[in-house]
Amino acid sequence: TKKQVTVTKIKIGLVTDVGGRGDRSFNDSALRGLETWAAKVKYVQGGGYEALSDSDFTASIPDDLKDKGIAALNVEPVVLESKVQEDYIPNIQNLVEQQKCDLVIGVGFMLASAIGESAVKYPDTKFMLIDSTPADASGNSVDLANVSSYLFKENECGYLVGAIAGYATETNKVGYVGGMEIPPVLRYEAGYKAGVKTTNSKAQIFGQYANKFDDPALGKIATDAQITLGADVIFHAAGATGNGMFQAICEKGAPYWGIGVDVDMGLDPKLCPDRTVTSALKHVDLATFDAIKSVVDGTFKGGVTTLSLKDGGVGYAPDHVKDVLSADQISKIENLKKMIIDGTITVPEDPKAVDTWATPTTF
Amino acid sequence: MEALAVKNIVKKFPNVLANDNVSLSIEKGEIFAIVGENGAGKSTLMKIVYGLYTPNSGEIFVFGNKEDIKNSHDAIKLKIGMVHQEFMLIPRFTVTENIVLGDEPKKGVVFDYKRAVLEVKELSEKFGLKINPTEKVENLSVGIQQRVEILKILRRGAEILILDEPTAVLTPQETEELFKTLNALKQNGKTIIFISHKLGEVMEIADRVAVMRRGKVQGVVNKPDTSEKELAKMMVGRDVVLEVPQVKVEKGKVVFSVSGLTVKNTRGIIGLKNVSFEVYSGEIVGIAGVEGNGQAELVNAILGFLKPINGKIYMGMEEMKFITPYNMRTRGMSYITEDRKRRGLVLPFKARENVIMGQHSLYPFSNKGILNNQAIDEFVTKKLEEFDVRPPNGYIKAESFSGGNQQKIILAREMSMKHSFLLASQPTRGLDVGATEFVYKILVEEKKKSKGVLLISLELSEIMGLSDRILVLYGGEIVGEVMPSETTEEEIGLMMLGLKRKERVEQ
Amino acid sequence: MNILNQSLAQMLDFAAPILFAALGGVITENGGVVNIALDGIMRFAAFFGVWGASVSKSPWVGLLWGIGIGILVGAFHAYITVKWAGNQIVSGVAINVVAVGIITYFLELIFKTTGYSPTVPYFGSAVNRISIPFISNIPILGAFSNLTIFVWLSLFLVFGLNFLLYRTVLGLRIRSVGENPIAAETLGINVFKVKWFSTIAGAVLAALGGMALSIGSLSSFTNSMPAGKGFIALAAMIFGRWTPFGAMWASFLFASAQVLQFILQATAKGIASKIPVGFYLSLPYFLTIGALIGVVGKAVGPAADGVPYKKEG
Amino acid sequence: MKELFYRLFVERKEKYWWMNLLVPVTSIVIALIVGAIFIWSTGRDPFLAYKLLFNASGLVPGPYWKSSFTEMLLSSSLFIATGLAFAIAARSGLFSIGAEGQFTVGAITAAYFGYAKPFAALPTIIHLTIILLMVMLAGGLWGFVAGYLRAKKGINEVIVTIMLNWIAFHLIEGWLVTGPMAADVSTGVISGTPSVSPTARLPIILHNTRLNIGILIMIAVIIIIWFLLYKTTFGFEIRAMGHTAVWGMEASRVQGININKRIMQVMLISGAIAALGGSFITLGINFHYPPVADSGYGFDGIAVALIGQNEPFGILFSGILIGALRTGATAVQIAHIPKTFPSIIEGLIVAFIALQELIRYLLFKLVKTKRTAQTEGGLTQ
Ligand SMILES: Nc1ncnc2c1ncn2[C@@H]1O[C@H](COP(=O)(O)OP(=O)(O)OP(=O)(O)O)[C@@H](O)[C@H]1O
Ligand SMILES: Nc1ncnc2c1ncn2[C@@H]1O[C@H](COP(=O)(O)OP(=O)(O)OP(=O)(O)O)[C@@H](O)[C@H]1O
Ligand SMILES: [Mg+2]
Ligand SMILES: [Mg+2]
Repeated sequence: TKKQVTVTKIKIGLVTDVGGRGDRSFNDSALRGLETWAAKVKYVQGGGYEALSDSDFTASIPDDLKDKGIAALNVEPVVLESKVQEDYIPNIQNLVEQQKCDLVIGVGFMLASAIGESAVKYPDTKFMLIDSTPADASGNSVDLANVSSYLFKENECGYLVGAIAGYATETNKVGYVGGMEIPPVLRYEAGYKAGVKTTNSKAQIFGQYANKFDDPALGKIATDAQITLGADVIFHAAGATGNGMFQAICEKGAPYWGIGVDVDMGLDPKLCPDRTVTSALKHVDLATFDAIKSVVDGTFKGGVTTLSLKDGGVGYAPDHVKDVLSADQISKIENLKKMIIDGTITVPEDPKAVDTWATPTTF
Repeated sequence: MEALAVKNIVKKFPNVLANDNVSLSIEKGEIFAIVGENGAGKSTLMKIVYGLYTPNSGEIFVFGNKEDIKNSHDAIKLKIGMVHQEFMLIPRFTVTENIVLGDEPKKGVVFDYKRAVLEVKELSEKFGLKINPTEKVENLSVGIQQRVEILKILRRGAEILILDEPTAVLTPQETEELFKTLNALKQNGKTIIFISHKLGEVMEIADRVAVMRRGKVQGVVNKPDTSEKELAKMMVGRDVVLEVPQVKVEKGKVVFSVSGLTVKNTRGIIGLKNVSFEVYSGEIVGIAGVEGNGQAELVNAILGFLKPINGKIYMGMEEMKFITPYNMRTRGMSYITEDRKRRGLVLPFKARENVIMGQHSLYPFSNKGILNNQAIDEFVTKKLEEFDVRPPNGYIKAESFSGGNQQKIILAREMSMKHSFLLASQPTRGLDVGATEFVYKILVEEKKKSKGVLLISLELSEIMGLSDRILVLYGGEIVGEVMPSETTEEEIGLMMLGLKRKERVEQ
Repeated sequence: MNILNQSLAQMLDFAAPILFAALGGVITENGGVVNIALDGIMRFAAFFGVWGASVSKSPWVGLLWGIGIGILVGAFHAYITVKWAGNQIVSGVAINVVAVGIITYFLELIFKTTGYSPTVPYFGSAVNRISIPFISNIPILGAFSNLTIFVWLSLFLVFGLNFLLYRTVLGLRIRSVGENPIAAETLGINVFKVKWFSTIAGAVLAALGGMALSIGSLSSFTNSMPAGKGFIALAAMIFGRWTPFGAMWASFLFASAQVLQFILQATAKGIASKIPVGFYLSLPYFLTIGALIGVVGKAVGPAADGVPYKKEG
Repeated sequence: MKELFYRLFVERKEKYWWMNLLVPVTSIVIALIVGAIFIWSTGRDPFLAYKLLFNASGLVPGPYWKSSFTEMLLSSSLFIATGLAFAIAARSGLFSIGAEGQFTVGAITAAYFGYAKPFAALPTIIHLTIILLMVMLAGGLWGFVAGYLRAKKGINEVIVTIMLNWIAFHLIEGWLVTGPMAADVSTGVISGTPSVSPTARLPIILHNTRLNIGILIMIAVIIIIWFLLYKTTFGFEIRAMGHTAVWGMEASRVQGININKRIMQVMLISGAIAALGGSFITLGINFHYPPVADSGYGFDGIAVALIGQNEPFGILFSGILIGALRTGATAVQIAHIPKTFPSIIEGLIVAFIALQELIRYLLFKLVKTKRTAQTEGGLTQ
């Protein structure tokens, strides 16, 4: 009977971007959506999967997603990591032709063209693309019936953590460490700066790019440099380079605070939970799960889904906010959140636009 | 008593049988010479005794005991010392460091340099070999380097001293000094094995002489029972005449000249001071001098490796502004180098490639930058035969030829290049009598063809025999200009040591 | 603590991995064996250090594991290049390439990820730091008031290695082998033994460099480690003319440029803030080339560096 | 062809010519065996791993052979480019680690001339020709800087090429790609530079695959380099320089070779070839320069060159071998083996190439008695 079960299982393929498994950021987040939630399995030593216990399953769902109906879907995951850009297309090809997957997920905007091209080549396969819409040969966005794209409003969650940082800083100096100047990271930066400006107009913002997503040593000296210059709250959107930020914060301890990105880094004991004031959340896991669910339910539709504060697709983590901000300040943050949801505030997407952006005065 | 004996030593290299059943016996307290052509197997035999090579078969006895010498460490323990044909020195180390290396005075793990310097000082006084213990070896002349080599083995208390061509780079005076030392060592009961191509020296210093040829011992003779001529014949298998027939050629126009040349060497010291001379077509100008008195600076300035701080160099009448070997050669210079392995040849290249190097971009060897192999092969075959290179196979790598044949490849190349001026820097260094004879013949040929030759040599007899005019270098200056017919070796010797000056002779 | 002291301390922290590896290069290459495997060795040790620390919960055990793998990889390099007189560059490239593959494999095998290891106890935590509070406010000296033992070790090793190379018998022999192995051999020195030693010792130093990253300054291994720092170290070694102090100054130059770059980037105002980050980030590399052109010029290594030593016949 | 045959079989006949082929082959076989033992010792199935690897590598025919074979050639052409770039410098006695930077410079140049307006309207042949020329010029200049500093200032090319790699990386990804050359996100969705125009794409040579003329161009380059090395005076001179590099190329200089000029020329050629490879990735695979392109082809090129013994045709084979390993790499993940496993094999092959004295010795031991093996095959210690 066991064999029969595997045969009837829907196969879900996933291609990571070059960051790969274990990036503690959106690749991992997408994998949680697929492996932990949809398939309810755990990746184990020696490769392969073993079943996940119910308690682990429940524990894996963050508080703000408890009401999103996450439950196991009886699917079989096939994950291919990419070592370089050039692997994307062969990986997708492998998943479609050899593994015969029903849905192929491309994690990251870097797969935009690869998914775009493959979706045309394999019209009978369904695709999901995270962080971007599919692109045609000349890089323009195309609408394909078999591709479902998920975008996130990083500027909105960036804005809220920026607002928190504006309150949290005692030196009136805050920092920001970016990986590379690419759209999602720039959206974070724009939101963050706008947020800081809103709650603390006097605050000086130090911004730095390491030009690498994978060198924590650089993240560490970048952070150290900002601390040296007086910053006491620092946000990163730099992948593993940002791990170096938490390292630096942890070594210095109080009064310095770090702000995590993409996932709730305040829950990650391997980083610096004690000094993580909040995290800008981007629920790639939820998007992945939803897409898989639509395939399982037969409701899959092509098109673009933009996840924002409104639908809980982005947000900020409570972590230590209560310990740092006053109740009044917290309610102001919540107010700002509401104002974004109801459209009173439009957060800029481009860091260059922040200088001329009119900060809300009443909230 | 027998100090050293080798019995039935066989040593094969991939291409040659270097030692073919060699047996020799050397008495304690004698100076035993080994002579033989280049590649006869002398060095190989000595390296076997010193543990650097492992023989394919054969036995070694030291002071009567059969010994298994696996490495130099074993040899040193058996009180065997060796001065190698190619100096085994570390140029960047000081004299002291070179001498004590491997047996250093120490305090714990720390190298006790002060004591080492003292020890070396004592040692040099004891054996009368003057050196400055704290000088870097790269700053020493070859003669002094030789002393360092000898002190090295004396310090280890060697009883059997092997000297492989120790005089190849020495001046007559230095050679005399060395011989005094060797005789003194002999009086002290040390055994000395002496290898040389200079049969005169062998006849002067040795008690017995072994002649090797093609890996075999041709015979061992007592000095009183033999002569230079006979030794040469045993070695080469025919009579050798080293005397150069004096040919007189009409002097033509100036083919090469330098004026007021002043050159700093790589150490930043002025090595050549205000030197001026001309070379006319049809003459050989000899430069005599003790090594380290400006020869290297002169050669390197002519090649453009050292930029003169003053003075001019002319090819013919043309002043050379940008001096590079390429520019000099295109204006008609050929060059025989003293260092064939490092300068003269591209060792991993085949003989054919070495022969055409420098002309490789000329017709017929290449056409619009593309090599013409057929033309090259035809030319090379002809040249290898003409210059008697053995084996006359252009497809063998240069590194696989013996020293003498390597030199012939260089000659074949340099002579076949279109040139009016030949710069010959120690062209017979390390060559056996046969090869030396050949080089002399070529130089005289050059003169007959109305080329101008600048011959730099440390070998006074060579300079005296070949030159039409002799310039003596001392301390970077030309301290004398003489005609060989109007001078003596003694006179030149005095000038070489800076004890006498002689004005330029006006023609 | 003032900005200068903090920046200096950061500079020392950032320089340490490079300095260790450069010192490793110095000793290996003084023994006549070219070591372009520094990057690979750092990667091996960075991982094994973390693994050891993770298994034992002690950074000290991690240190031992890292040194252990350094010895093994060094022995591998020596086996190829010394025992079999193999091409040293080829061997070094082999180690670098294997390191990329095998460490990712291990990462997946042991920590079930291909990105980052879990965090482990490390030498940067307060208990493992050497704190000298009373100097903390003195300019420059204050930079030394709260460094990790790795940083101190890297500084001590500069002196130590200098002593070893230029004051001890072993050092004399190492250098002699790098300059002219045949001469050393004729003096009864066991060239092979010396080369084995210097190659392995160099690998151990490079291993310390790898660990200075993973358990010295950070507390985990990431798959991209050491992100090219081994090659920077190689450059620092050449820049420093194959001497311990030279390597130190070169590493410091590079690390200072890196710290300066971040400070400039963070504080850029007006026109300067319009300068693209790429220019700031490439500053250290431009400075290095500039220094080579301006001050240092031609560097000459040990005479027999890279020449395989075979005992013939 | 006659010449190739001659080089392989006649000229190399130094007693045991077959050794020159047998040694690399044995290295590969031993590396595969050691790799298998390694996989097995970590509790995975080596047979499955190799089955997946080779099926996906394009080296052995199988169900999806057409696509894997063409993918393999596609990636091989990149490795051949960086391998050749290293090799030609190595043959002239230069140790260039700069292919990595030159490769990215080529990729970004191709992107620029691929999308920039005045060019994008040209017909394919003209457009591509212009792009490739500009690519080689840019990469050549990148290499030339190292050559210039070495020739004129005597500065070690190893340091300079390492530094230039980083400078290329930071200037491209920290400035060009995110600044003046960044794609307009409001009209398109790709990040990095805009896509190149269709006229800038390398023509496909096999329908329904990605295989383009890149591999043909690379084979042509191999032939050109071989010709250059062995048939021209230029090649003659740079080989002489390579052989005399340990002594500061003294013999070459004395024989009248203008080594400074040659060093600059060689570095220029080396950079141009590496850049050509970089352009293939833009013009034939990604069609734009992505925001993150930490590819590593330059460093792998060193391994490719070394496996190919720095011989142009050797690099053809080693490039295909490494290309195949890479193409098969992602497939091994199906057997839950990390995608970098093939790098282990690659490294082991290089290691055994370095150990060729040992392999020669062992091979001789197989066919001969021990004594001759020692004197003829290897060395004794
Ligand atoms: N390491 C080696 N490998 C291969 N062949 C060698 C090696 N050393 C010497 N030979 C060969 O052995 C033969 C003997 O060389 P050896 O150096 O002993 O001659 P030699 O008598 O010392 O000559 P010379 O007078 O020029 O010093 C030569 O033919 C030489 O080519
Ligand atoms: N590893 C080797 N393989 C092949 N031939 C070699 C090797 N080592 C040395 N030879 C050759 O052996 C010969 C003898 O070596 P050696 O160094 O004694 O030169 P030589 O013939 O004595 O010349 P010279 O007069 O310059 O000393 C040379 O032709 C040299 O090139
Ligand atoms: Mg000899
Ligand atoms: Mg000899």
